[in-house]
Amino acid sequence: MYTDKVMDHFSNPRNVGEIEDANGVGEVGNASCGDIMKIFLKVEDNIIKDVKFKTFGCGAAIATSSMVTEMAIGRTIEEALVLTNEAVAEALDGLPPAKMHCSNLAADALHEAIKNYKEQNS
Amino acid sequence: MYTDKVMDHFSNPRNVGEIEDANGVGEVGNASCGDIMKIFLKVEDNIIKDVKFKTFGCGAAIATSSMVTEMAIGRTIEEALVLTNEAVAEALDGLPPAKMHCSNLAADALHEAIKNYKEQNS
Amino acid sequence: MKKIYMDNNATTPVKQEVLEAMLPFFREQFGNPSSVHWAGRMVSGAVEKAREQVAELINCSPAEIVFVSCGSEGDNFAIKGTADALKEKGNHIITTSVEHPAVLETCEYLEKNGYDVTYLKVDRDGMLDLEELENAITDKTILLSVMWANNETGNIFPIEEIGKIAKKYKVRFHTDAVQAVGKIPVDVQATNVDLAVISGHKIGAPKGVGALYIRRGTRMTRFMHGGHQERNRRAGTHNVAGIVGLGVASELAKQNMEKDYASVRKLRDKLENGIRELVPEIKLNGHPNPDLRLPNTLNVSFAYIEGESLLLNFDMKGIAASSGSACTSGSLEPSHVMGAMCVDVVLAHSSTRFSLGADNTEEDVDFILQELPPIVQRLREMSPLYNRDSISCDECRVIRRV
Amino acid sequence: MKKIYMDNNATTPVKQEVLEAMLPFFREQFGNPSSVHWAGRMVSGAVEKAREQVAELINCSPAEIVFVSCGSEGDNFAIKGTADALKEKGNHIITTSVEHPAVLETCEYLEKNGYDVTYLKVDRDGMLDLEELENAITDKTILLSVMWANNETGNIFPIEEIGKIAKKYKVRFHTDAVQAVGKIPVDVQATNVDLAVISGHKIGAPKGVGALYIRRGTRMTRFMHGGHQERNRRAGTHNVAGIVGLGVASELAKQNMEKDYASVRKLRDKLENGIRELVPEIKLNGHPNPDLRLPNTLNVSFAYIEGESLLLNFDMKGIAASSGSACTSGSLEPSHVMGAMCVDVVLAHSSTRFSLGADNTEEDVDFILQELPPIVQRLREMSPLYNRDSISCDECRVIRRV
Ligand SMILES: Cc1ncc(COP(=O)(O)O)c(C=O)c1O
Ligand SMILES: Cc1ncc(COP(=O)(O)O)c(C=O)c1O
Repeated sequence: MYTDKVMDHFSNPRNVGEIEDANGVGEVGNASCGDIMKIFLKVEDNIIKDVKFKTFGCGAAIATSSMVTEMAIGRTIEEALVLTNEAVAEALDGLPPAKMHCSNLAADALHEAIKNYKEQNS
Repeated sequence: MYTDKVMDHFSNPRNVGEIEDANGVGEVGNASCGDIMKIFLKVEDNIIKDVKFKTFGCGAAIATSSMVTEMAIGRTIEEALVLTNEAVAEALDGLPPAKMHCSNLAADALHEAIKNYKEQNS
Repeated sequence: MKKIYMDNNATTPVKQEVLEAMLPFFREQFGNPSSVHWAGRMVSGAVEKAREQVAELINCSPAEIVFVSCGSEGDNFAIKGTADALKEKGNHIITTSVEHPAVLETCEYLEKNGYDVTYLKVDRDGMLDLEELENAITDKTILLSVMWANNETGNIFPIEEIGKIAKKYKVRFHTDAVQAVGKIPVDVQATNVDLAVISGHKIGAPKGVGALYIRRGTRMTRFMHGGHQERNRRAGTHNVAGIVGLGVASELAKQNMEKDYASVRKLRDKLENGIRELVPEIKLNGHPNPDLRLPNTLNVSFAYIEGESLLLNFDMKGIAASSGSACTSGSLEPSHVMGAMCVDVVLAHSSTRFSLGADNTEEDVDFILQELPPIVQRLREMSPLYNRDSISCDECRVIRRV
Repeated sequence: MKKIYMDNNATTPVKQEVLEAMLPFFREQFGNPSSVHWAGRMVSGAVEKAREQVAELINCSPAEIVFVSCGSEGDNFAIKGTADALKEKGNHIITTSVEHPAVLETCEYLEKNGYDVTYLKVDRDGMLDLEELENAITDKTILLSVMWANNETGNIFPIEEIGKIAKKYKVRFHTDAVQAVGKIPVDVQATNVDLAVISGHKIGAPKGVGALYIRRGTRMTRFMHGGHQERNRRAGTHNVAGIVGLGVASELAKQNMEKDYASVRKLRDKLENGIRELVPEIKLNGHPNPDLRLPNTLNVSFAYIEGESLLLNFDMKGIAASSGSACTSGSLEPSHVMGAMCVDVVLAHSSTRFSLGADNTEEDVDFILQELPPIVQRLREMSPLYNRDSISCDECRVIRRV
């Protein structure tokens, strides 16, 4: 069902947790669908210095969350904003079709967190 | 499907053929159903001295024809008239349910032949 | 006793390679392919591989294959699923009078539920009039259902031409390809078929599995309601072992068809010519041109004798064949296919089908040609219809009606 | 890696004795039981023997058993066959909101076709209110369909009492006994059941075979139209090997049920108590009284975590279980059974079913009890819902709605 990369990120998720002094937090998801993703950002000089996540959800939800944190770290806000859910899925060598819609929301959570950062810092 | 007795009478049918100087002939059956039985009788002194049959039909039709000839030979007309299709089937250790209706007509053919004998000799 | 099986249109043994491929899926790989754990994952790939193998055989995409439990289910699904899905569009179905009961009885059921069905006639050779078919199409017609090849006579219908007519009038086209698949090339794309049915046990896969090809985009109401299996098209836990078997059998059929059926055809022709030479007063049922029949099928009637007693005599010699006699059909009437071809009712009762397979040999045919004539002669001599003052069979029938 | 299979309600491996009994019917005894020749005769007895074995298991007469292709087909047949046969009598069907999709989706289909369906509610323990059931019966009611035991929770319904109500109001009574058969006694006579469904692969027979009990004299429209098999009740060439397998599995189930399920029950109880002791914030789904659940089934939700990720973690340890999570159901919603029991949606997503079988051991349970707590803890720590300022799950849901 899942690619090796998905299973790798699922079983050894990177950057799990919260950032105490996060300056951007975003949460997306939906309880009936069974996926909630929360992203914590530490942005400095327009660059994402640290990202952490907490996710309630299936294998795809956890793996995409983990992957998006890896992809976001070190990027500028602008670069992070062009990251798409599809790019995350691709970086994981793809997701099962059924998972593309409901569990592939990690980039959305990242964008929410950036939005929150911008609101806080504008 | 068929009992050993049915298969015995089917593979070695008794009294197949015609009687040249028969004094009673009866035929029953129906082409769509696939069974036609013809019985030839030689009656002397009210006793069935000889019986022969010709049958177009399935295994049950041939076996019951054969059996009825065996059962009729040597009997009086009156005795032969009380022979039933069920008795013939029973003498063969039974027939498959589907065959009880359509292929179990040998006693009827015998009765037809007796009727024909009576008509000829009244 | 030597056993000669010439009833391959009824069913076939599971091929050795097929059985071997199936075996692991009963115990070691027993999972439900819908499960997420190891037991499920172990088998879902096998189901998808089988889907590719079946798709390959009839030239469609794997996503267009839905696994079902038998040929009959495929026909029920194709016809009822169409009737319900297109009920707003029309209520008229066209089929033929020589279809398998899985099609005919499904149509008769629909007739009781507000649908109109046209049963196309066949000629004495068992063939359709395509003009009649075309003329039968109305603007209420939602489905055309014509079998690819007939199970009793082996007649092959002109599916490609019928597909063109269906396309011209934009009518959905279903074909019961149960007897054709594996014996002659079946290409659902080249023929513009929308729905096609396969049954495993006719091609060396086990009984209890089949497939329905549903062209992409074809709107269907489900037949088997329930779980989400088969992309929501057919409920029920996958018969994994059966499906794997159907896949392997399809692959073997594709590989071996040409070679196997060239030799089957030779044997069938030898049997056909031999019977013609050795037995008087017979009638071939089906198209006289053997190219227009499945290469393995021969259907012949032996005047004056009834089919079941013929089969039982064959059986005593180890020969397995089948008959259109009422006694063997489970009903009170002889074969509806013989009836549709206007075969005399007595001849219909004696219609005998030899359906050969790749396992048959030249010796099998020789043995039948040796045993058949005396059996026929013995039964004829027992028949009240034989030598009846040289009455022809047609007259017999009249006499018997009295 | 050790493999522990605790998903027996999804499917079971074919038992060794069952497979051995089946094997001859793939190749040597491959005939079609409808054929009159040796190949057919060799197998028709085997089909009838299996019919007796199945009848024996549920205490009916062999003539009341119709072989079908799976549990889903049995449910489709029972419900659609009744709906059509009794359509002059009424159009109202009563079922429950916790049935298997094979019943629910069939009923939903009928709703689109002029039938009214009452879906009885269950309480938080998943049980029915029999008074409500009785009150739902109208003079239009033609069918009552209540499963014998629920596949997700294992809850056992009071079939005997429901049978009495059905009898009192002369309403036909169908029960989906797929999960009950082989695990607890099922006696269709004692319970006044008219129709009951069995599925082979839940009791050690292969996938792709099942049986429908149809009480003598019950008027049914066919579901599978076509040939005359099964006394005209179900078309399609018999799946002989599968049917033989179902027969042997039924016999084994009858012989071994008491012994096997006493020990299965012990293991299930041990697992249940162990989880209660070792893992905080869990919810048992189904009736708290373990006597009112199948002896092999335990369904439990682990707050704050989602079912699929739990299953995948189990799977990494070789443990196979199943989940009511949307992600594993093929739909977008979590289990309708959890929904009907008013289980919080987040808890529904984490509902996890352990369904044990006779092959499980004490060590299996010990292993799970060792591995489960850290997995749950790790996933909880990853969950944004856990430790959320001590918000209860109900409040979580409200928050998330915003
Ligand atoms: C209660 C219940 N009914 C029906 C079915 C359907 O059985 P099958 O998968 O054999 O169609 C199942 C199993 O999936 C079940 O648990
Ligand atoms: C032409 C045709 N269609 C359908 C079927 C039904 O197939 P099954 O027996 O697998 O249901 C058969 C065989 O019996 C057949 O010959």
